[in-house]
Amino acid sequence: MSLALVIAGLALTSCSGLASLALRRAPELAQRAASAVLVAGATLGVAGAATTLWTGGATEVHARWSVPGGSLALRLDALAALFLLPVFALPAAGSVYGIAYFPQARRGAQAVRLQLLYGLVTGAMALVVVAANAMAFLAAWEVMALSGFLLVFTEHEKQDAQRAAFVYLTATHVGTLALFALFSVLGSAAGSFDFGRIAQAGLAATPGVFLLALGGFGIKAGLMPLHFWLPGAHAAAPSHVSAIMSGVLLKTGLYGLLRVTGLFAAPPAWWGLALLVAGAVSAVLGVAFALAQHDLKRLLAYHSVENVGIIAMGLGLALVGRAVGDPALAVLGFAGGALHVVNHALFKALLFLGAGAVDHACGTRELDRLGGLARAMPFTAGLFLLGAVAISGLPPLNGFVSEWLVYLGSLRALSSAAPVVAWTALAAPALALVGGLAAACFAKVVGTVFLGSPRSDLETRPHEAPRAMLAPMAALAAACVVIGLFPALLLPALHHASAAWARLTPAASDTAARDAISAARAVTAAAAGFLAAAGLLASWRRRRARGAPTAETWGCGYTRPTPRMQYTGSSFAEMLTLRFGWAFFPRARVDPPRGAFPHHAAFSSHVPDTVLDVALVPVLRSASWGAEHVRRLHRGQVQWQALLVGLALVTLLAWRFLWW
Amino acid sequence: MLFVILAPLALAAVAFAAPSQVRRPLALLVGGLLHLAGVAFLWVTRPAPALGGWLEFDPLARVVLPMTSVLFAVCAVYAQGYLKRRPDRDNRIFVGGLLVLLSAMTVVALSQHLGLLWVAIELTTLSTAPLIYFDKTARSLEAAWKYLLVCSLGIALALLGTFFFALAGAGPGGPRSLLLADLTRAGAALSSPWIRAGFVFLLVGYGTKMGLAPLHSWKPDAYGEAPGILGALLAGGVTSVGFISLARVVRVCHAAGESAFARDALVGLGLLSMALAAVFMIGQRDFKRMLAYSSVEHMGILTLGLGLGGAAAAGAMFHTVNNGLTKGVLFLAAGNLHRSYGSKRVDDVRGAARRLPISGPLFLAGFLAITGSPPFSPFFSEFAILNGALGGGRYVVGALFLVFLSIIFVGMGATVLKIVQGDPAGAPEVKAHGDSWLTAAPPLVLMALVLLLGLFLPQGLKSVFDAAAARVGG
Amino acid sequence: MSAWTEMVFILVVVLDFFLLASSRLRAVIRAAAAQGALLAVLPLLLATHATELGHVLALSIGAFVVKGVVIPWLLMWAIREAAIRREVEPIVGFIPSLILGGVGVALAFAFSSAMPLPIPEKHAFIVPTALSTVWTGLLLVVSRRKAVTQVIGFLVLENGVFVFGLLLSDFMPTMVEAGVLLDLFAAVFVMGIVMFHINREFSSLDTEKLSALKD
Amino acid sequence: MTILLSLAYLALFLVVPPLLPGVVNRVKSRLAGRQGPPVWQLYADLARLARKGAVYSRTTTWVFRAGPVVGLAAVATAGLVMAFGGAPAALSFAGDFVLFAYLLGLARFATVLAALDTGSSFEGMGAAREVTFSSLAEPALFLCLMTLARATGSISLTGMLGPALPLAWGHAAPALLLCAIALFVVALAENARIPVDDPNTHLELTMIHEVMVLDHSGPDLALILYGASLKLFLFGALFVRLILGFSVQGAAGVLVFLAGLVGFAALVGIIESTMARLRLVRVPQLLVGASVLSAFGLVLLLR
Repeated sequence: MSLALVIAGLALTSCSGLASLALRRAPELAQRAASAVLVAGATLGVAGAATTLWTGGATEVHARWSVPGGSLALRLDALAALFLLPVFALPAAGSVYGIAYFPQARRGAQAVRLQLLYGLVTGAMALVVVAANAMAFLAAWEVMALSGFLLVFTEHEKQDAQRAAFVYLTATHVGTLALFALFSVLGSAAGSFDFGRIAQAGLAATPGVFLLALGGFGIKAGLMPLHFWLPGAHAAAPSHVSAIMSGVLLKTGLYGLLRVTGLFAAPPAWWGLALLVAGAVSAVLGVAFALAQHDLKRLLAYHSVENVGIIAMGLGLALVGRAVGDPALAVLGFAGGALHVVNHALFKALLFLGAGAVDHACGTRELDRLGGLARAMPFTAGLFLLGAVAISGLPPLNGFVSEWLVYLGSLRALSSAAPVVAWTALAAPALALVGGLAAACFAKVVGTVFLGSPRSDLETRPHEAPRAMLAPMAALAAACVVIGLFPALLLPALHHASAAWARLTPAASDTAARDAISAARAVTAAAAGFLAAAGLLASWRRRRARGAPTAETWGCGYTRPTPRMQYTGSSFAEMLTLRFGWAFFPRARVDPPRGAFPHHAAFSSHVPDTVLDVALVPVLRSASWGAEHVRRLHRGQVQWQALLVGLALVTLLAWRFLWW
Repeated sequence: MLFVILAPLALAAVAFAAPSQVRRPLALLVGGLLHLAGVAFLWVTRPAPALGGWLEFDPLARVVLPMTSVLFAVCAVYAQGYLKRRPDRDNRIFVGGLLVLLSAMTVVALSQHLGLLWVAIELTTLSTAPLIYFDKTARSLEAAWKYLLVCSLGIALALLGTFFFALAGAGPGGPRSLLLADLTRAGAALSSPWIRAGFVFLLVGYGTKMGLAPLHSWKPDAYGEAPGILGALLAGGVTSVGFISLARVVRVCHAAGESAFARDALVGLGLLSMALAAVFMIGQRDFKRMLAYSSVEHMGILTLGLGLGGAAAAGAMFHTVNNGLTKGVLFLAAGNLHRSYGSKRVDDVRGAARRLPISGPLFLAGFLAITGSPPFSPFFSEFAILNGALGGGRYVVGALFLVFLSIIFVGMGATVLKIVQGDPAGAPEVKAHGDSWLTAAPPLVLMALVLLLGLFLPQGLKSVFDAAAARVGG
Repeated sequence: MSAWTEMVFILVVVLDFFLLASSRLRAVIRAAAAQGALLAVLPLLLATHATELGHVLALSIGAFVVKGVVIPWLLMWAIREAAIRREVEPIVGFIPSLILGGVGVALAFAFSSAMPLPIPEKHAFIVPTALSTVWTGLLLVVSRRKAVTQVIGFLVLENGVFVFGLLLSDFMPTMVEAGVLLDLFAAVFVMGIVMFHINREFSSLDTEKLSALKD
Repeated sequence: MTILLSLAYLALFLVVPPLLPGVVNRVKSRLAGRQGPPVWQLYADLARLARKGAVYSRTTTWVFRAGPVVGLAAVATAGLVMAFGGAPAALSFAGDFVLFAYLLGLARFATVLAALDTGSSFEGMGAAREVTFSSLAEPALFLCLMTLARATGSISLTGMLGPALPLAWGHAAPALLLCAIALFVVALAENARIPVDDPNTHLELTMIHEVMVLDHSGPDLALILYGASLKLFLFGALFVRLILGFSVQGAAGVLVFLAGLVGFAALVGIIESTMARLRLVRVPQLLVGASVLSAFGLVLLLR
């Protein structure tokens, strides 16, 4: 039943864009219709997923598919259901947002294409999650990746979009090739490409399998250093596309990792350790790179790297837990990681939509040109601030809850007697550092964009976002608040999902889950305490401050401050980015003031992506240079071509007759 | 069976004789449709071998002939639109040559006799060489000369190899025949050294025709200068029948107990082709030459699959079909781009998705398909070949295969994206050469077929691939 | 009889050397024609059964006409029409060509002595002569600059293959032999047409001009 | 009984903190040879400020006004999970110290945003320094708490600071000592004391915490000052309980705890009198040093 709901949702969302194509004579109606169909499909899907998630268990269907090794096997278990929630919910929010953000009436064919792909990518993601056969999985995977590529490609007249689309396409394809190898190895060892059969085959957990999975899925998930495609792609895409790309598309990589590790009864501990280390590196460096950015969307994109890192840390702990047979560790790590999947989807989508609203209103995403938007767009500012608090992992919002669960996992490891496990507790300080840096970064973002006063004259007068854009943001924000305040409600569902993945004995994991639930209730209590205290203080303050006079900001004796003198985002983060000088290769352009009465002086700096711009691009460039030189050897003369034939003959004869 | 060979020949004669520039292309259409109908009839009736066993609609032919026929029919439709745009050129030789080519390809596909096979393959070279010179430019002339000379050279070596095979079976108790059935039946009675030597000569000879590296050098020149329609038929049809010929040679080797000898050479040459194609595709500035190297790559993949044997060989058979159809899409779309921009340099062509709303995206889709993106059908065949490598424990081969695929993807992607994306304003333009139905629909149909084969592969076709792989044996 | 046959084979190889060493275009064409004519005699010399006389006779006449008369005449006509310089213009000099040719012949003899001959009653010189001639043809194609010499190289290569074919004349169907000859003729004919166009386009048959296409 | 004790401690937590800055200042004055303000000076200041009106900058928004409220509420809530003097906390659960640290983070976040809301470059500067140093202090704090957790085998503050702590001193004294040193450094940094920050400086360019609240006045400033003292009290409570980790029951325990806090404040005062503020670029080294110390402590236990 629930699988049928999901399939119906999948079909509806995939086809939703057709409405905007069919009705393109009446663009406004068309877009609304497309959005309505998508929302309806998503609702069905969410309903199906939620049922499975809260009841546990699994449903599946099998159909024949004639391609070699393929079968249309779909399976909905709690793990899949967990991922289905954001997969369906986010695009629904995004498509409503798109009505105002990317109106078909103005964008025409571009918007039609976008909506077709928006629905398609949603359906493909859902199919990835429910696919239970490697061929179906790969097909859905690539449809998803390619629609993602075409979505980045939407505004392909722009230079940076072209580059981003190319980098994204190649990165995702290389990842897919690794997955080909992965499933080929698994499938040929198990004699079937059905996940169920592979799981039953009891395959040996070889290093090759894990490395291929980590590589292939890691690229999609954006784990450092495989994240290089991500900042450009997320920045170049329209904001509601960035929202689903960052919010859910990345997560399919993590889902894949979970699915594949779930195929093995006892993955070795080093798998978990490797994932943990990769996660920690991604989290710390991701947030560090984010701090150094001055483009709002690029910054948010790097935060995706960070959050994927946090999720990977949780999942790594869970893997270690499975390896050493510690169900509590497995449950806690998994719950933290998996809940963070949902949470990150919610607040990152909220932030990207907010960033889109800013871009929409101001025509720029350059942090250091913005400022003081909280006056012009108070609702956007408030919602964005809420998202910022959530993503920084601060209580009482949802980000805190999932990070806290990851902490619980690592603390569980801390009390373990096994040395290997105990050492994994060192993830916690890394997470603490990440939390501090993330808060710093979002202080920078909110402070620079929404607070203070405008730093430059914008072409347009900033205005509040229209209701169609605010409503989805408000919905996402509400979800963040609810999860933050009542985490105990979600834990049974997370427990079901972890049981579906980890093959735990119910009794042992039940205890861990019950403990976590009672602790989560205490978190609710603390949050209530905080809200009560804040409410009391606020009402007291409100009474005291009524009719307070206003004045200029105290300038410390300086009498003619201008908005341009405000601290910029770059200067705010400078002290912290200095700490990561070893990982950054900033490019600065300095035009220093000259002479006694300098006329013009300028300074601009930019921190390029180390992996892409400092490592990959030069390597590829030199490879291209090398290829060029090899090609020069190839002459145009026909004699040379004939000689090649002769040489090939002689060489083959020599090889086959002298060597044989 | 003779009908599918003779009907195009007869129409070629008609085309040579016909006086009207405008009506002559219709001969192509008629020929293509008659051939298609004939092949469909063959497919359904499964006729017995004809001409004393020299011609047979065997599984290998069942793989390649329908694909070639469909490709030709589609190209014939395309030719109606294409030739209408080139009224300045005398199309007598063009139309006649294409029909002779169709007939020759059919003979190759059906031939069970190595001598007849050779004659027909040489005929494919001779019938297409003048067509490369269709544009009557110095560059196309050069390409034609190189094509003619290098291919003839290779084919001459193949003839020598064929004679070696004959000699191997000429001893007492030998079959003294060049019929495949006789040779395979003789098996171990064949003289092993001569089989080996013959295999090497035939590999070089038919490898030249297929365009395996390093025997591929004529390919970028010929494909680069030939009209898109001819590129499609060469890359989709002629190379495929060349591959089938090689598969028949390999079948004899297997029967003679020389599998190991043949396999290493096939795998080595296949990987070398992929590697060289990768090197030549990085930073390629000419998109038609890029397609030529893609063809080299895919011939390498086919050879690799053939060399790996078993499931990989079945994958290679499937891939023959996929590659042929997809190459058709790419060359026809590339031809449209070339016409519209009057240039095939990457520096001149941009914003194709905007200017040619069908051909531009088709080119992109064709690129994605040919590089093995699911759910397009080439993915499934490439995956089968990969499975063959990894499942057989050839991890190094599998790894190299993937590495080359990824390099090629990056190289090809850079070129294709530069062409497709961006704003076409300011790029050179030839007026009135936008997408029309006659030129845009044919590649679209092929693309739909490629997608369809990926989503739904009829059981009948699948068993043909398996039967073909079993036929090659080993 | 056998001595005569042996003599013919040796002459064919000597003509190979002559082809490699000659600097005059006309001389090269004449040598190729002579080789073709010699080859045409071979089937008659080698025929063992009187019953297949008709087949052998047809083959001999066909080969003589195509290899010894028509194609050389075509090539002569081409160089006269093109009014090109009559030198061969080698890329690899004559002496290195000769040495390479010598090495090739040695290798050919070594190779054929290493390979068992399944039909021992056939003449032992057939295989080495064939391979030497194929090798010479390859050398000519690769090491000469003019398009005409490349065609001659191709022709010589085919001569080598023809010699090899003599081994199999007992059971090679006439249709295939005819096809092979016809294909050869057609190939040279098409090459001639293309040469004609090359000459018109570039006012030369020098293939150096044909190197515009590269990456 | 324990519940009563916990409530008593909570009451102390709300009442006593303003005393601590007084003690610090008194010690500093004495060491400088001055009389100094009375120790309950801050109570008087708070009372005065609460009655005063406020002035707001024209650039500010509701974020500025919310800053002090959220800051104080967060710090006060953090007190809920703190096990003062080893008595059970009002709210205790697995991983509650994560909540503790993150509530302090929330308070900081609110303060920083309020500072940025003024648009003043000086306040921006202070905010930048604050986030820099605190994010570097965060790992050190976590490492300290984890050392404590590993040593006591408990993962809630109540367990970590409760009866298990004296036992832990028995078998893990070196690690706990390292941890205490690191914790003290963190406490100084988090509470804007010398050598990280100088609360009494008069040059805005060199300040951290003080410069962030330049624009706050009246009741807002009262909330901020009160909140700062609560925070000092919390860190003091943690440090004192760690150092004086022996079991003293009932009211005597409370007295020992309070005496320890006074001692903590005096220690801070002594350090402020004898040391100079570090150059800003040196501060991260100090904090990373603290992290390394506490990491070493943890490694000692993990081995």
